[in-house]
Amino acid sequence: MSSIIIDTSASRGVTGLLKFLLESGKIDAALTMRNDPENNTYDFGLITDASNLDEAVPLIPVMTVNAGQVLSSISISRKKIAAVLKPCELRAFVELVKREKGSLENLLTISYTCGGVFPLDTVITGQIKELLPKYRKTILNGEIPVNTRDTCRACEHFIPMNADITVSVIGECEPGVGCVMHLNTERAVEFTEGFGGERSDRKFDPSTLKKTLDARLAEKEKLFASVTKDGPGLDRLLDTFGKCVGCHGCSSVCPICYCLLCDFESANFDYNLPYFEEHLSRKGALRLPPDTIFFHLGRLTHMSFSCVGCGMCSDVCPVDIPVAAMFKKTGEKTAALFDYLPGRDVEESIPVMVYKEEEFPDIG
Amino acid sequence: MKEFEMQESGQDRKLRAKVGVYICECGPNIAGKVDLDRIITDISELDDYQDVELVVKKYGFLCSAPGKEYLEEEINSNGFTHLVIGACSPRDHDSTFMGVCKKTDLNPYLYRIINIREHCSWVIDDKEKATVKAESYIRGGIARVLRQSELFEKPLDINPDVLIIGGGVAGMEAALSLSSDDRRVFLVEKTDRLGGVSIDLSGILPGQGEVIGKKIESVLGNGNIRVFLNTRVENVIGFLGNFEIELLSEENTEITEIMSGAIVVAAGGTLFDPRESDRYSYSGSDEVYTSLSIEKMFAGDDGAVLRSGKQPSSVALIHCVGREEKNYCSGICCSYMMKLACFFKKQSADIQVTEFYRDICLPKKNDQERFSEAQAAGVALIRIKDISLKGTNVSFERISGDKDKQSFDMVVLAPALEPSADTEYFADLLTVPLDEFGFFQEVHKMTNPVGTATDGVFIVGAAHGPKGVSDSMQFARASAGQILTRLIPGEKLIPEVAVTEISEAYCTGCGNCLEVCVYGAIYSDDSRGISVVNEAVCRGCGNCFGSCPSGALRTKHFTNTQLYREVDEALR
Amino acid sequence: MSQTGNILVIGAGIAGMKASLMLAGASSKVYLVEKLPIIGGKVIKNEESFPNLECSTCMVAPIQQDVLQNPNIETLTYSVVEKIEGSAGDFSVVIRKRARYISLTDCIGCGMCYEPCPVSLKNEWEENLIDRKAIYVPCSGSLPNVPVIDSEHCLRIGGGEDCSLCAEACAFEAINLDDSDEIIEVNVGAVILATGSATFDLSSIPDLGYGTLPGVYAPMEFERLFASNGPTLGEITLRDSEKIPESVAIIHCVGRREQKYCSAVCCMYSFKFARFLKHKIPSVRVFNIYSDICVPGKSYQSFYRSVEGADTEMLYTSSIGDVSVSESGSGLKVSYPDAAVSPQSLNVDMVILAAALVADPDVAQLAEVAGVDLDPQGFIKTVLDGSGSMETSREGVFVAGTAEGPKDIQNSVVQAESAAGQVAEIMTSQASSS
Amino acid sequence: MTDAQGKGAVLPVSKDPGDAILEFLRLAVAKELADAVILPMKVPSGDSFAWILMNDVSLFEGAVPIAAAMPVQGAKALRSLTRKGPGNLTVIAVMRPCEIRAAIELEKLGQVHTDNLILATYDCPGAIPLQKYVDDPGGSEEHFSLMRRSGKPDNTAKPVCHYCENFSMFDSDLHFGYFGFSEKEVLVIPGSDKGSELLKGLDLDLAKDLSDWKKGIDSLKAEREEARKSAFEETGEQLRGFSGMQSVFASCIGCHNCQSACPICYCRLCYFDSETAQQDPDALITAAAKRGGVSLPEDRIMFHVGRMTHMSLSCVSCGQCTDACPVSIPVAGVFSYVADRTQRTFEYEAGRNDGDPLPLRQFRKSELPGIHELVKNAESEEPSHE
Repeated sequence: MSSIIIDTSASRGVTGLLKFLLESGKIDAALTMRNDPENNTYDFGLITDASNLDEAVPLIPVMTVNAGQVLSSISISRKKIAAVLKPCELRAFVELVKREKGSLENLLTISYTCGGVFPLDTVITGQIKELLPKYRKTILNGEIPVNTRDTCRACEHFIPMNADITVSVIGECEPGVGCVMHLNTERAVEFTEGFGGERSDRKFDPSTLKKTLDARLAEKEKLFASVTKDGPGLDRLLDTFGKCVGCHGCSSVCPICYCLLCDFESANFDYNLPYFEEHLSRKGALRLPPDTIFFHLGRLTHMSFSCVGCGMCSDVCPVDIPVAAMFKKTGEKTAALFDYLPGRDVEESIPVMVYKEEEFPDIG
Repeated sequence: MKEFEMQESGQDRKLRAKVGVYICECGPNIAGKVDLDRIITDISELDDYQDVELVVKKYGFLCSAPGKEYLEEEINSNGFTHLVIGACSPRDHDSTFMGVCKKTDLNPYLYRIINIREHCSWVIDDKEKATVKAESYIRGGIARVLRQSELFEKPLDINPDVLIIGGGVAGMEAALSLSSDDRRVFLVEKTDRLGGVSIDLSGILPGQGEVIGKKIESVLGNGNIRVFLNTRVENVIGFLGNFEIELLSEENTEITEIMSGAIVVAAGGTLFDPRESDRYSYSGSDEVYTSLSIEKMFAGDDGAVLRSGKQPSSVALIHCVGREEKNYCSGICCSYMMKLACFFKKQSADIQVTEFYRDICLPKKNDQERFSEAQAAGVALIRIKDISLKGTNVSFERISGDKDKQSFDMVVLAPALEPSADTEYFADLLTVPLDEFGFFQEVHKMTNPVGTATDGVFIVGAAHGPKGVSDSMQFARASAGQILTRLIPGEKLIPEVAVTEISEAYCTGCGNCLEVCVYGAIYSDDSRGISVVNEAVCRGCGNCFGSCPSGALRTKHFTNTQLYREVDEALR
Repeated sequence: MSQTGNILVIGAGIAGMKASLMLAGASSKVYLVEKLPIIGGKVIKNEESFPNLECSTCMVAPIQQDVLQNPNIETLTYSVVEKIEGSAGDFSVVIRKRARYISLTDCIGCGMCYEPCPVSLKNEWEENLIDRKAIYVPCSGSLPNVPVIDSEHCLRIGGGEDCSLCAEACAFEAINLDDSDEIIEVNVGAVILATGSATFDLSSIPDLGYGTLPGVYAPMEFERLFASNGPTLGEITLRDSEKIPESVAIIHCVGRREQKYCSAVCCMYSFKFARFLKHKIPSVRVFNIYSDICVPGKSYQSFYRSVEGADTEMLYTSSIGDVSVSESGSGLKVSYPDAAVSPQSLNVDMVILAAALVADPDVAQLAEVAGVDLDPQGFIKTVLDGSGSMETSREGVFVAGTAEGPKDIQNSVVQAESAAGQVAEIMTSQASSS
Repeated sequence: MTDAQGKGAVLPVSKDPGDAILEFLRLAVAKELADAVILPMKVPSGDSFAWILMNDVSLFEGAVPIAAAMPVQGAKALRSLTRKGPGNLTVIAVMRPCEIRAAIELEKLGQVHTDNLILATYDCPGAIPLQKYVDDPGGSEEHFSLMRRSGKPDNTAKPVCHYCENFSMFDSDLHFGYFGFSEKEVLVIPGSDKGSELLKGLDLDLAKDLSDWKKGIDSLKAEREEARKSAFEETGEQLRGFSGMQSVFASCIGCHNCQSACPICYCRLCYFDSETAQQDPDALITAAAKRGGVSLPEDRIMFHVGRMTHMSLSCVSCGQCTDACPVSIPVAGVFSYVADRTQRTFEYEAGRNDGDPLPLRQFRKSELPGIHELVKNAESEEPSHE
């Protein structure tokens, strides 16, 4: 497949493309991150008027919400939308599509080789202003920027899977090179028709990507080690999740947790007093509200194999539990059992939703 | 609210929807002010809906006989899944077109009338503007109708029998007018005899004594009336057509269970206690009497005499006792005080009888005679501004402002009529609200004075408000009228269809809805810790729906989704 | 249902409509006969009804709609009953359906036909406070919203001239100028008379100046003055339709002495008027001249108290019968004896006479047709007076509402419900016996 | 609140008031005057607390009756225990006044049944924000013990605590008072018959006069009320007009943590998470087209306004919402400010146990003038936005 090179920064290039798509009427709306300089905050904008794209910052390394979650609520429509997503957001969205919670049908997905995002508090504290310039340099050299989310630092899937257009950022976003857009699909070609820039068959620069990958894999090992403490077991779980306040923030920001009403908030988990009395008489003490750990175990079983490690959960946890790391780790283990990779392919069916004869030969 | 959505997009929505949109020209009324042809092309070209086919047409007068036939024919031949009518106010013809739908396979709740006459053509002169508005309304209607769901009337078997609470004149009158071979009446009286207060009232009507006596006989003699004396109503559950009642008899303390289709409350009233006001120095022991005790005396053989047994030589009759305290005029006292005055005069012409009154209130067309009789009999009538008693010494201020004193052998007070003691008990038992005066609150002061918020429960006699014997009987017959014309043996009742339902999954049982429901249609299921709607009682008013913070409630045919989508569409 | 399931209700006021709806609900076929071209009765003349000043239209319009749309009710407007023969359970009734000249089915009430009509007459329904054409609806919002032609005054029908302007103006060919009276014969099992009452003939007391002094008003006139769909669109002005009254005297108990009874509603509507006046003309001074206040029932006195002092000054007279109204300059002078029986007077711009409710002049003729007795006051007599039974001296014929005597809306409805109940009773017993 | 005789019983203190309270509870359970207690306990990782329901006296050792932080609002613990009914256990719960007040609100909403609960409060110096405590438990504890002695929240305490005037005895069954005392003794003050019964059962006679203690409390109250005034003035400024509201909540990411941490937000599914609150995609894009673009997720401000209308009448200003906010929005400050006004409008005080029904469940004519007042004031304060 071909690619387009525009003589501008990657970010400007993408904004330009969105402008073009809106003005040429190829899309009805564009989904991209925006910056509100007045309050120094970021949000997602569903933009229909090209002139409003000026405050767009499509490639900003910030994730206020996982775009997959945002898209799912608007993508089931016959309106044409172009969305700029981070690789993990796109993967999350694909997982949602598999669950009928979204549709790729009228969507043009634009993603990019992602250097990872900064935690929310760097935005709140304004610290991000200093961090951003450094950030660009570091990812240019395929290194890992400081202060990014730990799961980002440990993320080896920073090259988008099944995006229509991939903007090359890692390794080649310096103005000299310009903005490189790889057109991966027919749709991409068709949509970019009439859009300026020089066509070429330029491929990714493998060296920097490789360098990044190695760095990330190393980080991942460290991360996983850090959350394992000394061996598994319930005590370790208690150590980690013991201080959970049960706000369920992790599930409400999780793109995969799409349930309107989480089972753990449903009537199934309202207990009659005899339940408590019985436990009390057996154990002499019990925690209120109950099921603090159970909630996380339950969530693990419900979604871990679809976890894309975006790190939103850790970011919103009021007591700094390394939720993301735990889930990413568990997720990879469970997914591996089925040789499954969340968000790799829409056609790939979700493990626990199908039964294959050849699964677990040893069981039979 | 997924589960709701699924219901709302019931079976038929799964198939391809075919929406008929019929616009009534209403002659020049709509066609003259709105460009219907443009609307028809615009709407037909709407491509907002996947899997929805739109058929858009106009017609001269849809409400006319041929119009209705045309519509029926169109619905059948096209096999519409939904129908939108652009015409006049639902007040005019909603039921007309619902009627048309009922003749076809189209569920009437999958139709919607959009008012483009009163809202558009009649109020907007600019044709362009009117057209745009009408079109947006119709688009909204389509968006909404697509989210409406089939509703079905569930006819209920009814029990024609009637429970009557209170064995006074009102209760007995109701019992007699209601009882028949196919309608039994259960008459429950808490005391040991029928007749209530009326027994003590001598000749309010000529020959009243006998009248009451006869009534009691005919009640007791009536095979279709079952009388429970010394019995109180312990518990009531149910609704119009199907009430389950527990009666507790004082003798054998066991519960009798009965069923009835309606309940008539004739709990009666009682007299204002003059002790509540210091003005009348009433003790009940000296020569100051209430009108009721005097009525009793006259009913007896030796007439109205002093405690000594002697004839009073002078009697003061004092009106409006408690009127100010209660802030209502009982409407009967003037009349019976005139009567008592005449009785005293009859008893002996020498008795000086003086009436102290504020206003003469004789609201019945024949009451005036009483007044003339009293005057003729030489009763002194003194109009006063203010009055107070020390024993039988009356000091008063005349309307002219002059102050004056007189003393009498005997003083008779006319206390206001007030609700009987157990009114609150029944209000609570039957979930009928009380009004500011403590009487039962009627559904509507003017158009439905005997009905209550709990359909099937009727209030008559002094339980409704201060009343004399004849008005009590009148109200009793009115309740009978409602029951006889609504609870017809063998026929079924069709309860409200667009009722509220509560999502078991989302309800947390906070009870907001329960508080705001005036019909007592919601109860709380403590075992599950949620609120539940009794669909047979619910009238679909939607109060509860508004009171629920988590949107666990939903009033059928008026769901948020339906309303929002209509507005969304109309506004875009 | 069997033939005897049919019922005749005469008078489509609140009582007649209520009774009809109840019996229709009990699946009887009801013939509702109304002499006026519209239904609704007196209540719809009031903008608001006491005691809670509820909007009368909002209260009655739904009932009117129900009546007109109820398949079991055949509403015969502009019609009179001419014969009621036979006996309970089997009356044969002759109804004259007067020519309306406009088709109830084709007309949609657009009103295009009034304009061209060259005839101008006083609108009786509006108490002659405004003009109407020969083709007209009594007031806007009339139901059925279909005009009628006053055949007597119509140039063509009454005058034989060649005028068909209205018919030409009608887009729906709803007007048939050759329409004629229709005689309808129906068979019914029972009859309910709900023909209502009239107000006392004020001109019979010359001292009060009604008819001679333009500033003196009858209660219904004032109701229409206040009504937003009335002749002045709710603006309270004197007959010159310019001057806004600065002071108003309401004289109670007019006709009580003559009629020898208290109508029990006049005090309440007088207070309502006071409230109306203050509401529309904040600066106005209102005086209620009374000798007795009659506010029976639980909800009336509290309204009286809320008006007393706030909306009106209460002037007591020792003899209400001796109050008189005379001209004084541009206004009126009301003279009355006060508590000390010394003569007093006050000058006002407007006087409203709280007239008694009296038997409808047409009731005597109706009584003849229906074969029922009247009471001394001229109202239709019930046999078991005071028992709540609405049965008249003729078996199977019942009465309800103010046709039986003066009363308020509540009691009219209660009587209607009683009558309906008694009819339903005999209907079912006949149904089961037959 | 029935400390009619103005007297309380005295508990000796060995280390700190907490131990005295623990000893008291041990006795109560031993004497079978209560079946169990609910107390905060350190979590295994030692950097937070959890509510523990316990009847095994030997476990009391590890409990911390007066905890420095409030990770889970106590009312939520009581709700999970008694939502389905009072049950048979008599349980003593020792909690902060704001937690008990929330519990009382929840009882009015059928979410808590206090029939068999004995609700005990203590003089609350304020709480350390959760985040701070987790980051530095040791330091926080030092700060807290100072606060406990002085009775005054220091700069580490939650902002709302600085101006909370309901920090001492409110409508609880039992209150432990110790402010303004040498750390030698703790007062036990009965607040209801339940409380008095318990003290009788423990043969504690109400010997100590409360006036000294009360004086101390009142002077602290005065200070807090001052702080409240100035804090509200500030918040009022920030909230001026819609733009004010907008900038305060600008960084909201719509995680709804504030709502799930809120003890009063008892809904299973928040209306704003429900399907009905979600816009139809087509409608959303059309709406966007009108304005050239919309911010997603939608209704982020609407959510807060909606939550206010739903719960501000019951808000007890416990500050949990702020603690749970991942983007440090001063949610509690705003809600406390609004709650103060709405509750005054209905002459209602959240957490009062005087049988006053929730304002929105009843209608009093007298309410309306109040509302007019409020509107008038609001108008006079608000510059018009034309």
